[in-house]
Order: sequence, then C-alpha cells, then structure tokens
Amino acid sequence: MTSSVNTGARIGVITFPGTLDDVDAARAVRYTGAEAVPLWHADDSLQGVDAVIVPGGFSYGDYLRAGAISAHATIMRTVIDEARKGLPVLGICNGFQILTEAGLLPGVVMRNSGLKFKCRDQWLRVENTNTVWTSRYEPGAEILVPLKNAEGRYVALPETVAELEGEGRVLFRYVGDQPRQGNPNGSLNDIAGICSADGRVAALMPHPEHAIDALTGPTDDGLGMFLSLVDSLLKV
Amino acid sequence: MARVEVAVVIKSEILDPQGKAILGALGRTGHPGITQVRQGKHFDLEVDDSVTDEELEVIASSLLANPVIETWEIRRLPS
Amino acid sequence: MARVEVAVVIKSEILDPQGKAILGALGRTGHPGITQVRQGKHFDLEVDDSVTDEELEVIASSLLANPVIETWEIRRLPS
Amino acid sequence: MTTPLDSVCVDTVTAAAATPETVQPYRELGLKDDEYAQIREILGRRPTEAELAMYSVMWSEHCSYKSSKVHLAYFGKTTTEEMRSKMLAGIGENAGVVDIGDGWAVTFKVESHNHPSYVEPYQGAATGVGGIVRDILAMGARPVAVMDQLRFGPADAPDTARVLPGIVSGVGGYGNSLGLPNIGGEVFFDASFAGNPLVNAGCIGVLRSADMYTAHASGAGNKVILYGSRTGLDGIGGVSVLASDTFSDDGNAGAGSNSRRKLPSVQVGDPFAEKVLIECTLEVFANDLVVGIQDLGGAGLSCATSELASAGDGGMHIWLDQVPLRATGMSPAEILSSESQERMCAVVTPDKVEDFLQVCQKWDVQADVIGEVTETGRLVITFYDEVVVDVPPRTVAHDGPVYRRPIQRPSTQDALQANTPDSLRRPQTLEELRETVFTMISSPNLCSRAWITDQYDRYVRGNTVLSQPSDSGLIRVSDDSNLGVSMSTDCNSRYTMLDPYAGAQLALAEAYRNVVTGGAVPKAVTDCLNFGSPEDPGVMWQLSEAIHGLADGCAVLGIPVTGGNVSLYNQTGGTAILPSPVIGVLGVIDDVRRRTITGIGQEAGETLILLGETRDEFGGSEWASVVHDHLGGMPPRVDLEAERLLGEILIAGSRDGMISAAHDLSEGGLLQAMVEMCLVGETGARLVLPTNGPASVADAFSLLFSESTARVLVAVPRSEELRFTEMCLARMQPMARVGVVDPEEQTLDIQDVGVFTLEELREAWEGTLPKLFG
Ligand SMILES: Nc1ncnc2c1ncn2[C@@H]1O[C@H](COP(=O)(O)OP(=O)(O)O)[C@@H](O)[C@H]1O
Ligand SMILES: [Mg+2]
Repeated sequence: MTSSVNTGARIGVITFPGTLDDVDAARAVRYTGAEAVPLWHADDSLQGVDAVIVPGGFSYGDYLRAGAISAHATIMRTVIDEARKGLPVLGICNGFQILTEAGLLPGVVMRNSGLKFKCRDQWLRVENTNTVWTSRYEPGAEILVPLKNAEGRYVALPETVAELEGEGRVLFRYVGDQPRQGNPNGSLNDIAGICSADGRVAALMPHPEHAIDALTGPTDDGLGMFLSLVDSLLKV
Repeated sequence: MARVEVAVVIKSEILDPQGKAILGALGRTGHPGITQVRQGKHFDLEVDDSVTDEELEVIASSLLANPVIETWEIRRLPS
Repeated sequence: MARVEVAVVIKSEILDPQGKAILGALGRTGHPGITQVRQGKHFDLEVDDSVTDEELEVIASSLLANPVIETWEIRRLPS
Repeated sequence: MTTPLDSVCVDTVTAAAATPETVQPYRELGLKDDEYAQIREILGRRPTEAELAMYSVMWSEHCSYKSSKVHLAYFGKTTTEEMRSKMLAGIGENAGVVDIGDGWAVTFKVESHNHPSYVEPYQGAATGVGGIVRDILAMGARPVAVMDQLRFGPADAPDTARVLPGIVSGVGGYGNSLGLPNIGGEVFFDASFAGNPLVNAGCIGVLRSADMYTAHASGAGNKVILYGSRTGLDGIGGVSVLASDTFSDDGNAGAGSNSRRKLPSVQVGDPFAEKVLIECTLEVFANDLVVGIQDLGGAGLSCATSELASAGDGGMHIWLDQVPLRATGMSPAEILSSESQERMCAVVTPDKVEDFLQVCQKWDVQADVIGEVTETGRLVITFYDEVVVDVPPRTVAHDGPVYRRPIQRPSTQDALQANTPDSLRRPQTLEELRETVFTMISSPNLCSRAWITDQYDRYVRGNTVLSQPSDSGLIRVSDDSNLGVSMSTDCNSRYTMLDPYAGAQLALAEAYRNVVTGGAVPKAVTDCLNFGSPEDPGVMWQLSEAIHGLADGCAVLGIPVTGGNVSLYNQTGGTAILPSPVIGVLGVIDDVRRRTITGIGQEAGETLILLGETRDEFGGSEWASVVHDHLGGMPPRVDLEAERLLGEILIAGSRDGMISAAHDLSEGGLLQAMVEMCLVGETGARLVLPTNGPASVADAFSLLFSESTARVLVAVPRSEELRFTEMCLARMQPMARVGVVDPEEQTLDIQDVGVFTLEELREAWEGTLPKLFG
C-alpha cells in the first residue's frame, strides 16, 4: 500500500539485531511516496540515502542501558559523521536512546518512573514546527500517537534542559491530564522529543510511524513527520 | 548511620543474557581481553545503627535479590 | 586471568525510582532502619593479564556506564 | 572444553548390558515400576543413565499425554472430512495449520506454563511465551501475534500480589522484546488458583500455504544442526539425581553431585536471542535450506532428537560431544535433558549445510552439526565415541505408556448443581441496584484490564487491527493484503465446575461469539486444557466431559480442533483448580477494513439493538460470585445453533456496513457490555430495558446482569436500521431495540434505573487493578 507518486527521495532505515519497528518506519516512509532503503548495522555504508531513521526495538536486548550497545555498531560511526555534516536523522524510541548514547543528542533516556512498560495512545504538542521533521504541523498542534516503552524518561543536567528549552529544541511535549494522559514516565519538563541545534537530528520516544493509518493506529497524525522530511528533501 | 553495599549476581549455573550481550559488544569494539561478563545489581543503602546483619540478610533475600536465581554479598563500609 | 568488579551508580542528583520503590517497600515491610536506597549495576569481569587499568577505564566509561548520569568504581580482585 | 570422559563418568550401552543389576533412580525421575520394566523390555537390558533420562521425561504426563490420549482421540472421531478440508496440519504436529485462502495459511496454538510461573513468575511466564513462539516458528510460519490467558487466586491475596506483577511483566518483557503484538487474552481470579496460578500463552503465525514445514528427518546422510543458544544446566533439576558422585567438581558449572542436586529447575529467557533466532530461521526458510525443523522445548534434545527421528523414515546418529555447552562437565543425561531456551534443531541436506551456517553467522547465532540421519531405524547417541543411547526412537517419542484412568463423577456434583442461586438476595431498591452496578463493574473479573494490557505492545509490526479491549484480536496477514486473522480465547472456570461438558461448550461459544463480533468468520479451534490430578477420578471425569463437550460443540459449529495442550496436576495440596479448558477460536476476515469495533460514537446517530434472548440465568454468574461468594446451580443454557445464527447476522452486518459497533455479552451481562461500549467509545447512551411497561427493580436486575449466552449488543447507524432489523426478522434472529447512542451527553442513562456519569463509571471500572497492584 505505497503512495502512487514516487518522490525519488531515498530514506534509510537501520536494522540492528533486536530492532523491531523497522518494518513500521519503512512503511511510513513508503506512505509518503519515498523509497525506504534497508540499512544493516554491520555495514558502514549508508548507500547514499537522503536521510536516516533509527527505529524502535530492543537492539541487542537493551539489557545494559537502552541503546548503549547499538551506539557502538559499525553503521553508527558513519551515521554520526554524516549527521554532523547535516544528514537528517530521526530516532524513534530505541532510536532516541541510541542517538543520545551515541552523543548526537544531549541527555539520556532512563527507566520510566513507574518502572513498568507502558503502551498507550499519547497526546503530544508539537513545540517547534521549523524543523525538517515537523514543518508540516501547525504551530502548537496536538497529535495522538502510540507510546510504548519501558525506558522513556528523558533526563539531562539542568543546564542542558535550559539550553534545549531556550533554543526551541524541545520538539514534542507530553500533554493532557493524569492519569490517562500527561507525562507518562517522569521525563523532565514533559519532554517527549528533542532535536539538534539545526533541527536536522531529531528524536522522540512515542511512535509517529505507528500513527499513519487509522486502521492500525489511533490516528494518522504521525505521517506529518515523514511528509515534512520529504518536503525538505524535495526543496533542495 | 552506616553505609552498606549489596551486590546481587545471577547464580553461575543460570543464564545471564545481559552479560552475554555485553561480552559480545566488547568483542566487537576491540576488547578481546575480557573473557567473561556477568551483570548484576548494586545497591547502596544508608542504615542506622539499629540495623543488624541478620536484618540486612533478610532484606537482601526478600527484597533486593531473587533467591531462586540470584546470590548476593553484603558489605558494610567504614563510615 | 584476573577478576574485576565494576560498580555503576546513578549520580546523586538524578532521580532513582527503583531505589525509591525499594525504600518504600522496606518501610511497608517493617525495616524503617534503612533510610536511603540507591540502585545501580554490578559487573563481574574475567580479564586476561593483557588488560590494563586504562583499558578497564575505557570500557567502564564508554560501555558499562553513561558518564552523563552515572559514576563507577573499578576493583581488581586478588585471584 | 575440558577433557570430558575423565571429568564425567559415562554410563554406556556396553556398561548397561554388562551390569543389569545396577539399581537406577527411576522413581525419583517419575517413572512407575511397570514403566521402568517396559523400558528394560524394549531395550532388552537396563537403560543407560542417558536413556533413562530420555524415557522419563518423554514418558512424563506433560510430554506423553498418557492420561489424556484416550480421551483426545474423540476429537478425531468427531471431525468430519468437511471440517478437515481446510486443515493443512492437525493434532500431532507442533501446531495446527489452516488454509485461509489467497495462498495464505495460519498456524496457532496455546500452551501452558503454569508450574514454572508459580516458582519464578517473571521467568516462568517469559519462557512460556518463548516456547509457544518457537512452536509456531517450527511450522515454517512467521509469528505475528501473541496472547496470554492468566488465572490467579483472589485479587487481594498476598501471593497474587507476588505472582501477578511478575507474570505480567514476564509476558510483556519477552513478547515486547520479540516485536510480537499482544492482541488479547484473559485474566480471571478465583480462590482455587491461589497455590497454582495458570499461565497459558498463545501465538499466531502466518505462512504461504506452500511453505509449511514439519518436524521431519528423512534422507539418510542429511545433517542434524543444533542452533541458537548454548546448552547449560537450565531446568535439569529433575535429572540431577543421576549426577554420579565421581562427578568432577567444577566451580563454574556449580558441579559436584551435591550442588547439582540443588539446581533450580527454572530457566531464564533471553528474548534477544529468540528474536535473532526467529529472523535467522525465517531467512533459512526463505532460502529453502531445511528438510525438517523442530523447536527445543520442555524435554530439550531428548524430545527434539527422538521426535525428529520418529517422524523420519530412518534413524539418527547424534554426536552429543558436538553440542556447544555453557557449563563444563555436563553429563550426557544432563545435555539431553537441559531445557536451555532459544534453541532449534534443523535437518539439512549436506549440500546446504554451508549456506545454513552462513545465515546463522549473519545473525550471530551459534550453529553446530550434531548428527546425521541414518538408515539404522534407531536413534544412536554417542559421547566421545562411547554409545550412551541406542533406542528405537518411536518408543521414546510416541509409543509411551497409555492409561485409562478411572473416571468417576464426583458425589458432590449433584449437591453443587442443586444449590441454585435462586434463593440469593437480589437488589430490592433502586439504591441497591445502583450500588450493584458499581460493585459489579469494579469487581476483579469484570474491571478494566488496562493495568495489565498497557504493559504489552499491541502496535509493533503495524498490522494490529483489533486488540484489547476488543472482544477478539485481529491481525492483517501482511502489508500488501487486506486479509485478516482473528482470534479469541475464553473459558469460564466457574461454569465448567458446575457442568464440565456444558462449560467447555460455553467457552467455545464465547470465543466463537467474540470472533464473529469483530466481523470474522470462525475457521478452527485450539484448546489448552488445565485440570487437576489425573489420579483423581473426579478430575478425569471433568476432563473427559470437557473434551466431549468441546468436540461435540465443534461438530455443531462445523469448525475443527486443530491442536491443543493438556496441563494436569494443577492443584494446591489435595484440592484441584476449577477445571479450565481454555478454548481458542481462529477466524478470518477477507477485508480488515470491515471489522467491527467495540466503542460507540463512530456515527452521527446510532441505535442500540440487543441480539439474542435474555433468560433469568445466574448459575455460576459473576453476580453470584461477587455479591454472595456463591457457586452453584447450572450454568447458562448452551445454544450453539443460536450462536451460529448470531454469527451469520454479525458477519453479514459488518461485511455490508450495517453495524458501527458491537460487543458480546458474557460475564456481567448487558450492563457490563453497555458500560464498556460507552467507556471505550467515550460516548454516552440511553438504555431502555426491553420490558412491557416500566421496568421493576427485579426485571431491571435480571435484564442487566443475567449471563444468558448467544447475545450481542450492537450499535446500528440510523441509516442502516431498517435494513438490519429486516435481515434479523427474515432470519428469525431474536432482537430488541434497547436504546440510542447519545453523543451529546457523557452519561449512561438507564430508563427506570438511573443516570450514571461516564466519569464515575470509568473511575469504578478502571480503578480496581491499579489500586490492587500499584
Ligand atoms: N492477559 C491478557 N492479555 C492480553 N489481553 C487481555 C488479557 N486479559 C484480557 N485481555 C483483553 O482485555 C479485553 C477484555 O477481556 P475480557 O473481558 O475477558 O474479554 P471477553 O469477555 O470479550 O472475552 C479483551 O480484549 C481481552 O483480549
Ligand atoms: Mg467478549
């Protein structure tokens, strides 16, 4: 069920042993008409893709610290180099954990304050719509996407959090009232997603790729992130 | 007031998936000198002087460790 | 062949919900003498003699612990 | 690997032949005197330690079905050719396989992991999920979803607080890490499970009908490859009595006969290892690299080698010293009995061994050739050139003992059925009725399962169309198809206690109803029969009644039982659990976009219609249990013809877009279903009870809480109402118009009873489990 228009954009989706939501990230990419290019953790080439998605899962089992081991995978060295040169990179869930462990984004993602895996449909506010990953959203838009993780609590030193807030680098924030909505895991400042200074490296704990079709997700609110990226790729 | 450290480790005959995963990563990242890794839990407790070694033993076996698959070691630190 | 223990603990300024949960349970189960609990990780390594302290430091800081939120302590055990 | 033979004293076939008088601990291994005698007769000598270990585990109740076999045979007798026509694999295989059209097939199964989960809740439940997933994988299918059926002691019992959180996080921790969406299950509380919780786990797999594999080891010269995790001392507590005293003392393995005797029989799961095992195995299938495949489950290599060899046309030779070990100094008996998880065994033609090993290497999966298929007709196992096993494989795997255990309807059964709920005090006033509403929806067996299901990933892989809190789970078979597979599992242990024959049919009926409520067409059935000790004639009566009830019921509904699982000896001390035949019904929908959801409020104007007849039936009901702690009388009447008609109505209704929401009525009756449809849909409704004239408190109570079967509450868009009701009339489907959806109000307004705000209802329904378990 891919979109008919092929935009020519090529977006890589990395698979580590233990990656789970790579098929979903690839599907979301295809929904936009772009090509999803499978990337294998043990390779070092990104096959010239225009952007990379680090999907969710439990890469290497995540027994140590979520994302800790994947951050050392061969392909991540290339991802880190290319990201520093401006390659758009999106980390989702485990991908977020990997990008922080790899030092591409500040802070860490830790065990939920409730100490349990939590799967629910979660309301988020899009806090910054001027990035390659969020340009399709209205400023302040609220979206409903699945959340599912055991380690989703965003933590960083106070100065780091202040810097993120100050530079508008908090991309998504948990919203709504407890107990059914609101901050699900004790993340500082209700932070659900952040980005790099230039907005090209972004990550969030909830799963936009699982909200691209109301048949299999709560909404199609998540598609906007992938369409935003494709827009930006087509502009250049 | 005393500080107590409790180290909880999985019994040696029982599989430790975490250690297995770390050992693999160490191999891939150029540390072949590490031949064996077991991951366990580490607890730092602050206890007041009323707490006996027996009580610590009870706490370790009932709350900190799962006696079915784990063993533990309790160390009082000089405060 | 030497045995090395690494203890990794979360920096004190960072919330440790696991420690908090255990402290709560201790209160409920009649162990008020425990005033503070922090949970961390414990690693038992077997390393061959080629492995220097510097290498162990690298391993701890790059893999076993995340310097942003954790501190660690390395102890070589007499084998 | 240290020098083996001097560290392990090996009992060889030669030695066994030379020392017939050696006394063997067969009783400690669970073998009866006559069973041991039978083994000696088969072999014409005493068994070696390794052989004894193999026979004892393979002839155990769990592996041999020796007490249930004669009864399970009834499924074969009642399954017609017609019913069999879509069945690609049935009872006897790892799991049943059903052809669902478009070249797709589905395999599904539910298995119990009760006892391990009591000992170590997290690992017991986790490895239970791991085991059933490998079963499905071994059929050549990609596992696409899991389910879990859980039964615990009283919700507020201390031990429930010990086992429930661990079991739930074990199911989630393992299933989530495999990337398998959890699409449904059950949670049921009853005192009889206090010392023996039930943890059943189910898995659904999808494959192209052409690509089915079976456990098969034909073709002399073909290689036997063991791949996956290394083999350790996991779960060999049982055979440790064999560890001889000359055993090498090896710290690392915790060896030495004494320490071995203390080995826990728990296994620790490694979901990451299983995840790569799955991907690796699917790639092996895709590249057509195997002849036959077998998962390693309960009985480890004993089971895998003997079953592969029996299913083949020849024999098999295994070099046990080629098995990669995690502990040193393991004896042949221990290697054969180890229950180390995340292992598979494949039979591969010599020319494909290289490619096979390559795929394993890509996934970083350990793989070793441990043997080959022979023409000897015997299973021969050597350990460093010493023959430690030499047996006819079928005698181990299939031709074990078969028992016709005594059967006796318990003398207490009549008294139980005579003790009807008729005399129980019912609500007399509107206040009491109102109170009953809250008591019921907040009771442990009726309250929201969200605290549990929120710990399970229901989204991963993006093909989940229905999951909790829907009546049935529904999975799209693949991205490029709209074909969907639906499944529901059910069992009311209280009904089954009152009448095991009817109880099994009621479980079947509810699972069937749950499937059709989602819009799918029921195709096949599986079961997981959890009962007490087979040595109790009363329990054997329950078991045989349940099996007959299920088989006869399936014949009426025209869907075959494709497989199942039996778990016996579920009791605390002398008292058995309530008989719990968990029944799973698999359904198919040709367009998942037509599925029916649970929540109301999808359409502008919806009419509420109650399908089916309501009788005053409270035997075994939740009301009797919650309010009066009463279990007695007869369960609700079974009417499978009515279920079948109801099914046709619901399937047509969803296919032709006449139904906007539906929810089946089961425990808790109409009130429960109505409340759930409002809360899930976050929409209010006005309910008018089908009475002539104003409803008295007595009528209202009976209509709201009766548990009569073959009923479903549907929401029909105003525009479709005429078409739908005419269809019902034409097919003589009993129905009553019982109200309307009210999008304006956040309340449930029950005429003649009162108004309830959704907020207070939600608080009661969702509050219970969090209050109990944090
Ligand atoms: N242990 C469990 N695991 C997963 N889903 C569960 C579990 N228990 C209940 N559920 C789900 O919660 C919902 C309500 O359960 P239940 O009331 O038993 O459904 P029903 O009465 O229709 O069989 C269903 O979707 C069921 O699949
Ligand atoms: Mg139902």
